[in-house]
Amino acid sequence: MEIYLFILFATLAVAAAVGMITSKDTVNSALFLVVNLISVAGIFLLLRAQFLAVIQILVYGGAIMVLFLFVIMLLNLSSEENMISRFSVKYAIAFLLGVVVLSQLLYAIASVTGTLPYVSPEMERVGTVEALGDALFSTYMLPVLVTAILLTAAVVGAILLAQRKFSGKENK
Amino acid sequence: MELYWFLGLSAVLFTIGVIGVLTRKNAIVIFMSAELMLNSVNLSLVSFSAQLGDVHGQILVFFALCVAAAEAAVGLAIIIAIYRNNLTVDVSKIHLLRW
Amino acid sequence: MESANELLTILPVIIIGTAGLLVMMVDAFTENSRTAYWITVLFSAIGLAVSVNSLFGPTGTSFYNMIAYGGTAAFGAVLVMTGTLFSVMLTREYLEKTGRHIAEVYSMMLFATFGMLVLVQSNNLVTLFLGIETMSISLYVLAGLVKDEKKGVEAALKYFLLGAFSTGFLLYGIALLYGASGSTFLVDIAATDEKGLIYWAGVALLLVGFFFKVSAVPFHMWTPDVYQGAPTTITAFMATASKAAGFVAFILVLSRALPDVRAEWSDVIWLFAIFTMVIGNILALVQDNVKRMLAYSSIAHAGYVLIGFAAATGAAYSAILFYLFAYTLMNVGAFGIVAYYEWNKGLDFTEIKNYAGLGYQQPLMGVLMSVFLFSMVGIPPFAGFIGKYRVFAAAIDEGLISLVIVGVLASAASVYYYIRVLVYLYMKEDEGAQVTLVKPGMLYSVTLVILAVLTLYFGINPGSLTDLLLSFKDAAY
Amino acid sequence: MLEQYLPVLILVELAIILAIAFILLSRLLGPNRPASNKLGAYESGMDPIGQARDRYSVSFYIIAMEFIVFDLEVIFIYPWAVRYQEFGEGTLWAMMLFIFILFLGLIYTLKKGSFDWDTEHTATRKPRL
Repeated sequence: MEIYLFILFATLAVAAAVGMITSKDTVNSALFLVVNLISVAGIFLLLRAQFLAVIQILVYGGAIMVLFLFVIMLLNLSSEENMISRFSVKYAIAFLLGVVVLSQLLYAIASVTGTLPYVSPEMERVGTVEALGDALFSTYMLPVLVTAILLTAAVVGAILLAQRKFSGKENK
Repeated sequence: MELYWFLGLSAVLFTIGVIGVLTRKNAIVIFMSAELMLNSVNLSLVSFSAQLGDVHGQILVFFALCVAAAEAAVGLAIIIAIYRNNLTVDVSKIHLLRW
Repeated sequence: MESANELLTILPVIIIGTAGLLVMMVDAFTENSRTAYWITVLFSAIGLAVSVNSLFGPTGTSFYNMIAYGGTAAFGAVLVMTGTLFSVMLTREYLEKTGRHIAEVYSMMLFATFGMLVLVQSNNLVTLFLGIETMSISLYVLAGLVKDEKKGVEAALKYFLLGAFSTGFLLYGIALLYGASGSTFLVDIAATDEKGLIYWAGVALLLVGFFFKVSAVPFHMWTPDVYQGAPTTITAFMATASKAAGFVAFILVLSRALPDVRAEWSDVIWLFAIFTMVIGNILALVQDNVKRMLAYSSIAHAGYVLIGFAAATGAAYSAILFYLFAYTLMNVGAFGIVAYYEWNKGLDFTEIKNYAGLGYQQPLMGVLMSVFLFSMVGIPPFAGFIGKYRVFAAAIDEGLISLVIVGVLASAASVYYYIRVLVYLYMKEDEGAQVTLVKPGMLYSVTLVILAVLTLYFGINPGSLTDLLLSFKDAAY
Repeated sequence: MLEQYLPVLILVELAIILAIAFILLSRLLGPNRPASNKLGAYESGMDPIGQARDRYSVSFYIIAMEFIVFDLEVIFIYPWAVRYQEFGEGTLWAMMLFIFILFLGLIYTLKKGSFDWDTEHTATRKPRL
């Protein structure tokens, strides 16, 4: 039963990803990315990472993509369709490079012999919030505080760049 | 379920992201492809964590998500600043500092 | 929870973190940036003092061995703090004189330094990843600091897009290494016995991520544009502190996580070292803009450091640390003087022909510039020579003769574009309107003099520092 | 073992089916006689100026960005809240520090005046009365 769900989510994810990079309108790309994120969240559920699946949808799909759509609206971008130039040699090179990278990765991955173990009860616990909480607030306490500084730096930086008034001239 | 199904899917999504970054000209779509690359790596992290049965992989996905969010906030602020200066987000048009 | 002495192990990180938040609040409540400046300088000086004293402290790991302190990590903190302290001291006068003084520059520089200190002291790929990202995000903002200038904002966008792209590769490398070894701790990765293709793919992607951060050649595309677009003293900060942090983290990862595959990655680095040196120098030769020439010269210096990585012995790592110290001193100085010339005439005053005849106007600046440029070429009495000499000696001990030959030829070629600046400063007559240079502020010239004195001091008797560096056992094996 | 996620699946299917059903039914069953005045965009009696997607002011962006940052703070606090009895005293102070740092970020945003709407020159045009 899981195989069918995996195949469903996988095809949805790949189709959405291809749709994202080929669609003309920026808003369509953003919506395709949201579909991709949700299908990847579905695969997280298959891998028993339930807390991550919810976060993926909540934070990635919910907050980050909203910010993307805000900026696309703010900059009134959809009128930039003409940026998709017709087929050019650049596409061919990029596509070739991509295929080369992909084939090496797939070759490396094919050598992975491990199969997903039958979902043992212990495995069931790994994806839950409790397991994440235990590890997060014991071993990974320092990275949590580093993330706090990272987010504050992002806030200060974003405000500095996005604000209209240029404070350089005021305090001479 | 074989592990390499999941890793293969994440490699395919990663490559689509790479191709997206290299071919598209709109700064926002390039940035979205970079987010897609990060997201595909999250997928392989979760599958490794499921196979190894420990939680470290999922913790790294946790932090990778925060990094992606912080990058989104700063990146879109830069794109807004670019829009104010050059009024275009077409990456090939803004090349003041050439070779 | 962490006992008190565990907190002491990351004292520089705590100091810089609180300083960043404090300066942020000062910016928010009072618009006057002078207090923000002095707080930043004070805390950076304290941070430097603490990290110098931690050089002689014990080595070990703390915070559930997420952090490795002492030894190479402590010297990494010293490198980062030196780069930060001196570039912060230069920033205020430069930004004020060019009418672009933005109070947030100090908090962003402190957050970037926070990221570098975490990166330098990391013993786990998760802290390493978070350190690199905190550093990079603050540097993206710093590159586009002056948002009304097309050059700066465009540099920020280019740096951002390529940075996000390289983060994807770096994270994929970390993921594959985690998959192959079962844990993200550097020591456990070293202990993986069966090295399948996944392991090699992970190592390759990790190298790509690092090569991007230290701007080795095929991944250096962003460096010249970002270094030219950013305000000059911020470029000094980026070129020295962030590159030194990247290299120290590279030492930690290579020596702790991948020691037994040394033969493989040292050959790869051997190749990249040649590319970086040759192409970095060739491109620097053809530059007419001094700031862009310095950007390419920093790529060439990354090439010389990569020679040490190709040798990858204990002596080589200590030679790299010394080289990075000398590199930080001379580069902050050189960019500082370019910034000084810049604010006299306006922002596009960095073309080399504008420098004609300026050497005589402000003799101090001319002399200091020659000190830094001679040190970059690697002329004996200066620290640059000792750094290069030790790196080449370490490489020769390992039998990498051809690499050293390329290195020597590249440095010979670099003589041309460094001395060319001095030729314009002193020999060429200024045919344009006579440029009257404004005397730099007291603090500005004192900072540059300190840098020159340190470059000279560590050139003449480097013994004390080199013995200390050789005594680090954690990176060597 | 996937049974526990069955309700989620059913919920999603139901949502999709209902959404499609509403669109299809209204298109098929509703009266459909298009006329010019009915097709124009309705702006309380006035004729619309500019396209629908007009520019918004930057404060929207800053609010959305703050939303992300505090959304991320929630997903850090959530696992902590679930297990804080088992954790010792230390994690309490660490979490307080975490929340305090992000709170400073909020204070910075407020003091930088990115939330006050009136002084900010909003790009949305005011309808000329």
